[in-house]
Amino acid sequence: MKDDFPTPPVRDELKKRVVETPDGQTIEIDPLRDYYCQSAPTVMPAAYSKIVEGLFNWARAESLWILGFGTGCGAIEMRPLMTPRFDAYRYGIQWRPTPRQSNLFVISGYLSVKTLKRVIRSYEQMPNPKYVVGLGSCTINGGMYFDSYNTITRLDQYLPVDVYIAGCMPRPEALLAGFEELKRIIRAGKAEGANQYAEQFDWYKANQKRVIHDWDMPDYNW
Amino acid sequence: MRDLYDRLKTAFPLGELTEQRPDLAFVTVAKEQLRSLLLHLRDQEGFTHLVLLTAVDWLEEGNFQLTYLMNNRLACRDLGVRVMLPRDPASMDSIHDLWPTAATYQRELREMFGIDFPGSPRVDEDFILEGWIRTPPYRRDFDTLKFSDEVFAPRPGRASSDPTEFMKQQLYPDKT
Amino acid sequence: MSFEWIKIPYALLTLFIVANYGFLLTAVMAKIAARVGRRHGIPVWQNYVDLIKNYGLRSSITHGVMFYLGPVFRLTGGVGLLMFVPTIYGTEMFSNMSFAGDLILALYFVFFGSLGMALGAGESGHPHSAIGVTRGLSQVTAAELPFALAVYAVAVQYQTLSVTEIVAAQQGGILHWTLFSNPLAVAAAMLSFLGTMMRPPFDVVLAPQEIPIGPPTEYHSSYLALMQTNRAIFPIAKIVIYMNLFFGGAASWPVFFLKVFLIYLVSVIVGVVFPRFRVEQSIRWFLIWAVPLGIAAILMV
Amino acid sequence: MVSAIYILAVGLGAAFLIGLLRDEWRAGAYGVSLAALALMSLISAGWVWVLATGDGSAVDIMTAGTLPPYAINLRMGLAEAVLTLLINLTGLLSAVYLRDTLFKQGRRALATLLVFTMAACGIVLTRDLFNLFVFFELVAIATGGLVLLSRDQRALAAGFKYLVASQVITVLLLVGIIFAYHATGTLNIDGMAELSALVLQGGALAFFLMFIAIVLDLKPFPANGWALDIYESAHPAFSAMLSAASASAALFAADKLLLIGGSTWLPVATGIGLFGFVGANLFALAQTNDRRLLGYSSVAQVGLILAVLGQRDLLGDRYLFIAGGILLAHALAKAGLFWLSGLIEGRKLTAWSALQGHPILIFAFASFIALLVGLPPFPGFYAKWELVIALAGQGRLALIGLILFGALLEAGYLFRWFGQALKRERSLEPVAASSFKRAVILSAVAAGWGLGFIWGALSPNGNLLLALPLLFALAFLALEPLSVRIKNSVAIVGMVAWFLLTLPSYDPLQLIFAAVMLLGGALILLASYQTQGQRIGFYPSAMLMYAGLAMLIVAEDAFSFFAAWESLTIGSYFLILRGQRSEPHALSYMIFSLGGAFLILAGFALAAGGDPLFALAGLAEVAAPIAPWVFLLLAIGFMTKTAAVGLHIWLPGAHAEAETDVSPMVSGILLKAGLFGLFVLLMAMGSQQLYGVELTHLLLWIGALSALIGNLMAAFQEDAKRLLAYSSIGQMGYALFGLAMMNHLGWLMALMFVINHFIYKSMLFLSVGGVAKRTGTRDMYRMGGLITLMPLSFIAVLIGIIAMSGVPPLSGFGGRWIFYNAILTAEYRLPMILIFISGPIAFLYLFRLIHTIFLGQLKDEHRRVKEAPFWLVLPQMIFVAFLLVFALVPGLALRRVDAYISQFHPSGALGWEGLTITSDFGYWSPISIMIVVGVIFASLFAWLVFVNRKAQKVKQFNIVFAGERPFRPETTHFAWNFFAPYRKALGFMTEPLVERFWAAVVDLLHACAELFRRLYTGNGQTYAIQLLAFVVVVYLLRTGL
Repeated sequence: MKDDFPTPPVRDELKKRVVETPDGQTIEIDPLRDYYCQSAPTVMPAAYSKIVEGLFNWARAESLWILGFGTGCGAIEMRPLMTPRFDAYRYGIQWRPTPRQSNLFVISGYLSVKTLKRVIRSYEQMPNPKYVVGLGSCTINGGMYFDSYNTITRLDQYLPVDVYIAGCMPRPEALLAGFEELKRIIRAGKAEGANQYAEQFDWYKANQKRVIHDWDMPDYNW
Repeated sequence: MRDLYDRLKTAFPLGELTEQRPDLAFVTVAKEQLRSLLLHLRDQEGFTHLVLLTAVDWLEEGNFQLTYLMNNRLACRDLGVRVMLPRDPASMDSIHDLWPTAATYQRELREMFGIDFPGSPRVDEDFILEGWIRTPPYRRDFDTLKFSDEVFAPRPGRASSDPTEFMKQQLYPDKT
Repeated sequence: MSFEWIKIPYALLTLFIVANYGFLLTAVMAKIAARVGRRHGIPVWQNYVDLIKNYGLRSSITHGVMFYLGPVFRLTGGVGLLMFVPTIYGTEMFSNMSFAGDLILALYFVFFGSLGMALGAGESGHPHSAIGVTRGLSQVTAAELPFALAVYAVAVQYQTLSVTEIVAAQQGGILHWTLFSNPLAVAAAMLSFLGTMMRPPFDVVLAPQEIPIGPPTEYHSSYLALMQTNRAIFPIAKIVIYMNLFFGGAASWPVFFLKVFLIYLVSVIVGVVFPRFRVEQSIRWFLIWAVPLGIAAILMV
Repeated sequence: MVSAIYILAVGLGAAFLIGLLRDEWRAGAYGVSLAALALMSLISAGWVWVLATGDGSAVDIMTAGTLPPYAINLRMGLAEAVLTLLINLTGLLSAVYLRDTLFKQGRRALATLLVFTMAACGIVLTRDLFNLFVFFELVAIATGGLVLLSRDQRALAAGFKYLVASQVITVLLLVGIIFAYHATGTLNIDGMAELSALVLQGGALAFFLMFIAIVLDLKPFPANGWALDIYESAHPAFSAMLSAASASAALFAADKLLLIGGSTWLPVATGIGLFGFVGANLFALAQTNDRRLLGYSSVAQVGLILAVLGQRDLLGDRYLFIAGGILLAHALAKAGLFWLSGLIEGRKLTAWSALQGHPILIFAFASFIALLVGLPPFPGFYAKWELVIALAGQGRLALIGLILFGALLEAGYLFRWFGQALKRERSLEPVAASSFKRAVILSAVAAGWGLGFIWGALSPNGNLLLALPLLFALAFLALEPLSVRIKNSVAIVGMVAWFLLTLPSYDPLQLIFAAVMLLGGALILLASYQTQGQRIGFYPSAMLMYAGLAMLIVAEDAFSFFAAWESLTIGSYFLILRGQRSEPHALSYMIFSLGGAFLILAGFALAAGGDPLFALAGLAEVAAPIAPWVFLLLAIGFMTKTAAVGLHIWLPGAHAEAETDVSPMVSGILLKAGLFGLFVLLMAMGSQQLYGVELTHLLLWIGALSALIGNLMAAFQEDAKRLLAYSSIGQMGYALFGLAMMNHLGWLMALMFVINHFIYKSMLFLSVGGVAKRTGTRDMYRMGGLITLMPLSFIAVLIGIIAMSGVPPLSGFGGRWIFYNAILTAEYRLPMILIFISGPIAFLYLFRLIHTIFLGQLKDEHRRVKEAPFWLVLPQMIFVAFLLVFALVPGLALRRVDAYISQFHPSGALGWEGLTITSDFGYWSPISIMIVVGVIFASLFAWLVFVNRKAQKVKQFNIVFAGERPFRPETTHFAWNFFAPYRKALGFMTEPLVERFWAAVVDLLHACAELFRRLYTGNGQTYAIQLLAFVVVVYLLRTGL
């Protein structure tokens, strides 16, 4: 694509502005700098002791807290998991309403560019270690939206994905199987997506910014 | 419908009437006559409700077709008023003062088709897309597949099939 | 003043027993609630797993000093409450630090954790935290009233504010319990109990669907672990007060486990049956149904 | 001694001499007049000196050398001497004041002035009826002439109306004199009195005619429209003379006539007087013209004095002291105010805002108002005290009620006027710069203070102007030119020194109050170091308040208690008035406080049974059936200061609008004066029943209701200082509740609240004031996130709210613990429900206070806000330290008080063994609590720091926002209408019913004034008819009686 398109204007609320303080000085506010933490993510080492890390990995695997964020149509397939028929709580899986307390992000189905921005924010706000499950074909290769102007085709370009669950849509049983697979990976200590994200932060950011043109947030949302 | 068309015809230079259903018909009107026709329909003929305002890209003719779909609640009738615009530059008078809801449709058309409605409230702001900087995506000269391939990094190895052929092959492999 | 240092390990033992019982109990209660919905529910050890997981999270953020201290306040409130009330009647071993104050201390110390937590949540700057706090505070003004009246009635009835003496007065048979000697006060207090257990119909404070999830919205990892620990300890500490005041206390650990379980069960049973009240609805509910009972209680003793 | 007749001779002679001078010799004529007036004054002054020092006795002057009734005789006694001095001095000063006008008008005006003064003196001196008539005629004619001195066009009409009215009066008087002469055969007043003229044939009618004529000359309400027109339109200097000199003379004439009338006519005088006093004051409420207002006020004051004349039978030898006190105070104040009005261009009351920037004139204004209202240390105060005591002693309670009600109305419009003058936008018209005029005014001020001293010296209750604290406060008037730092240091040193000086004499209760008020006051004054410049007016007011408080604590008799109460009220009024938008709030504070003070006065008077030296301890001996009424009056009086619900509406505005360092003074300290009063009351009187209602139960309900409403209202405030103010109402409700429980622990709890509330409320007001100063707003929702920028203020607020909410381990818990122990022995349980619910409501507003200011989102314009000034933070930190210490060892303060209370409530004392405090029901060990909580907290904190050592510090917008990001801090900070659901549930309880009630009362008064004011049509004939109607009505009422 040609790069000579104009970049969209900065949002009003993020523009630098001058305000008058109560004692009469004028000061400049740079919202991005003043309101947001600017630090980049770092690679978080595992616990010093292997045994402790093993315990932690077991606990992480047995306590998957899913962020309650249905990004696309696949979210409808997650609801049955809470019902008596599937009862995912048996497996230590539960839903949390805030990314701060979640460690699993299920990208449920197609992901539009606009939603991607919110997904990135939410993902970055989750504490390390965190896991991403791509649900449905759309997250794998775009699925039926392969030629859409606003739906991404490969989730792993933007976020580190631990498990893909194929299907359009995958059934709840498939989801459960996927979560069991994720648990296996976590227990094996191989689910280091968050650290991978921090390591290849620039690559991920470049990919994200390539599709999200009005980048109206700090580079990393703490 | 026909009697309505006849009545209108006396006052406005209208194109042909296309009757799709007994209670749904379309007429074409010149860009300049649109406003007075809508006003007449709203105030005299009881078409008080603007159901939608949408556009069709007639790329080959170099036109946009705007469709103003009006509804007469009492008579349970819909009438679509069509206006043809040149694609370049695409600009149309705003009718947000007749129906405030029209402003929202016009923002959408501005964003998706690049049709300008000078004076319509917030018409230049982002509507659905955030920071879209390329050709308006609903214009038919915008190639979404090409765009998708270039921007979204398609997964290598993905293949597309024609559903009919593919399913035939899957279900009755012996017949092909 | 001579302090018996042995009290400290004894108190830690109480704490250990109660914390573990609390973890298991809340899980069992979750299972019971799940069974009502015909689910199996979480494993009974799930709370331990979650706790370890939360300590195992590697990154965390802080919004400032009060944010950092919020969970500390919270857990101090829970542990302190437990410490200020004798757990097992008649044993020096499990009377904890109750020499520091009587029933009134316990009643007011209940607020210590909430206040600190509210401040911590406030510093996060999240509007939902503040909204949750306003809901909680609003609700507690009405919910605490019947309990305060009941406590007053009980204190007048036994002419003492010492928890130990109140329990002592209830010994000698089930009919000596306040439950039977002053049923109005107990009824008022138990309605109040429903309001303070953060379960439906009085859980609008957390209301995950509208204000995810109220005060703890920004809390995570080890902060959340502290708060989870408090969630295991604090209800039990509170139930211990109820048990001592109204249900004859407990002279041994098995009786303790049983009574705490049953009292806890009351709020769970109500919770799974009723939908959620809005704040002003619950305030009216307490004022209309629970407060008159409390007033009757203080007028009759 | 020079004979008194020379007063008349000099006046008359000079008037004639001026008549002979040529028109051009104005200076000469003026000089002669001044000299004559000075000489007249000198003669009077000489007599005053001789008679007052006791070197001489009253002298009768036989003009024709023979005894009456064959010749006219004059008398010069002490009263006459003082009055002639007053008249002559008024004349002299007015002449000085009128210099320019008199120069312009020439010798005729001068002569008229002299004749006026001379004739007024004549009225005072003469003992002959016909002579009296002549002098009255002279005064009337001279008045008519002098009215025309004014530049006002309306003066001509007014003068004419005056002549019409005075003709009616003269005719009545003359006819009366003829009848009286016919009946008695003498014209001598004393002669008639001896003959008991009333019993003679026609004597009664004759006396009535004479008496009513004199009364009419006093411009009685409501037959006085003509006089008001004069006051409004005449030259102010002349109005001064009319109000001060001529009214005094006429009053004295009425006094003389009453000698003839004897005791049967006294009630008539009282009735007319009181009707006038209340009525004129009511009408004055609706006035907007300053001089007309002063006119009404004159009418009212004259009415009051007439009423006092009517009570001479029971005042005995204090009669002159009382009537004279009121009369002189009135004359001085009124003359002074009229003179002051001459300096001001506009005639609207608000035009007096031109005085801003002239501190000396404002001081004069304030002095005059205090003189008029009868505030200490002016003569009216002593006079009113003895009057009310004497009236109560004889059971004339309705009179007390009317007098105090009228006085309250008067105070209302005067202080409203004062507030407008000080706080309205400054009028651009300049204040006349004439130094003569100012000198005249200042001499009146000086005379006022001088009279205050004399009356103090004459009073059996002791001279307030010799009280050390009050003198100390007044000394700050002289220190005004110095800078704040010096004055502040002097003030602090003075207060601490006074505390140390009086320390040995305090009992434990007094000690606590003294420590809070004096040491606490000194501590708060530290905050005043942060102001710059001279801060004119602050120190005299503040010190006056502290002086009042200091005197209140040690007061042993009712008079000094009341005087102290009034002083602290005035001082605090001036303090509150200093706030930026505090005009209406200061006014309502003053009216409620004075109303309360008057109730206290009435209560004391009722209890005293006629003894002006009544000791506070005597309250204990008051018996039924008055005892409950005394109790009620005093309790309501004290509750105006504690702002109990119903009497609370002044508080929020007054505390919120006050300056940063004033708010803690008026909240943390001033409110305690009411509690102290209640303590004194309850200690002396115990509980009382009225119609079977236990009054302390009533107090319990009021206390509980105050606690509830105060807390609830606080939760719904957006303004931080208003929030704190409402919370004070709630806290005082708790204290009142504790007191009213009438048991040992209840009182102890009240004392605990005295200390605690002082500490945390002062601290909170200071820190909130500091924040408001830095952020430029008091609206909490405009603040937010200040914790990192103002950490010390945050700590102060944090400690303050933990203490206030009663959460262990801080000291508020002690109060709650004592409270619970106290209610266990209470006999009456229902009000506790309200207390129980108001406890948790406190959390609502406390959390709101700390959250919306310090937590949440920082606003753009506050990003560079600095910590509050050092001098504001320093006292806060000292308070924090106090709170912690008091939390650990409450016994320091409470132990001795606990023992002291045992005198009154022997059962229920606390045990203080070791570290544990025990009651009959429970136990509490503050240090153990602190240690247990501290250890748990520290270990958990250490654990968290260990596991969470790598936490990333983030900024204000790094919050989860449902995948979005916050827009602006303003829209992210949840602060406005913080408790919306609560308002939905319980908002109906915050309807401003009380405010509406008082507004309705005020509206009703104003509507009455407005309606009846129309009597005064401005038409001379109407006025004449009113005069006659008045005469007829009085006659009918009199004969009907």
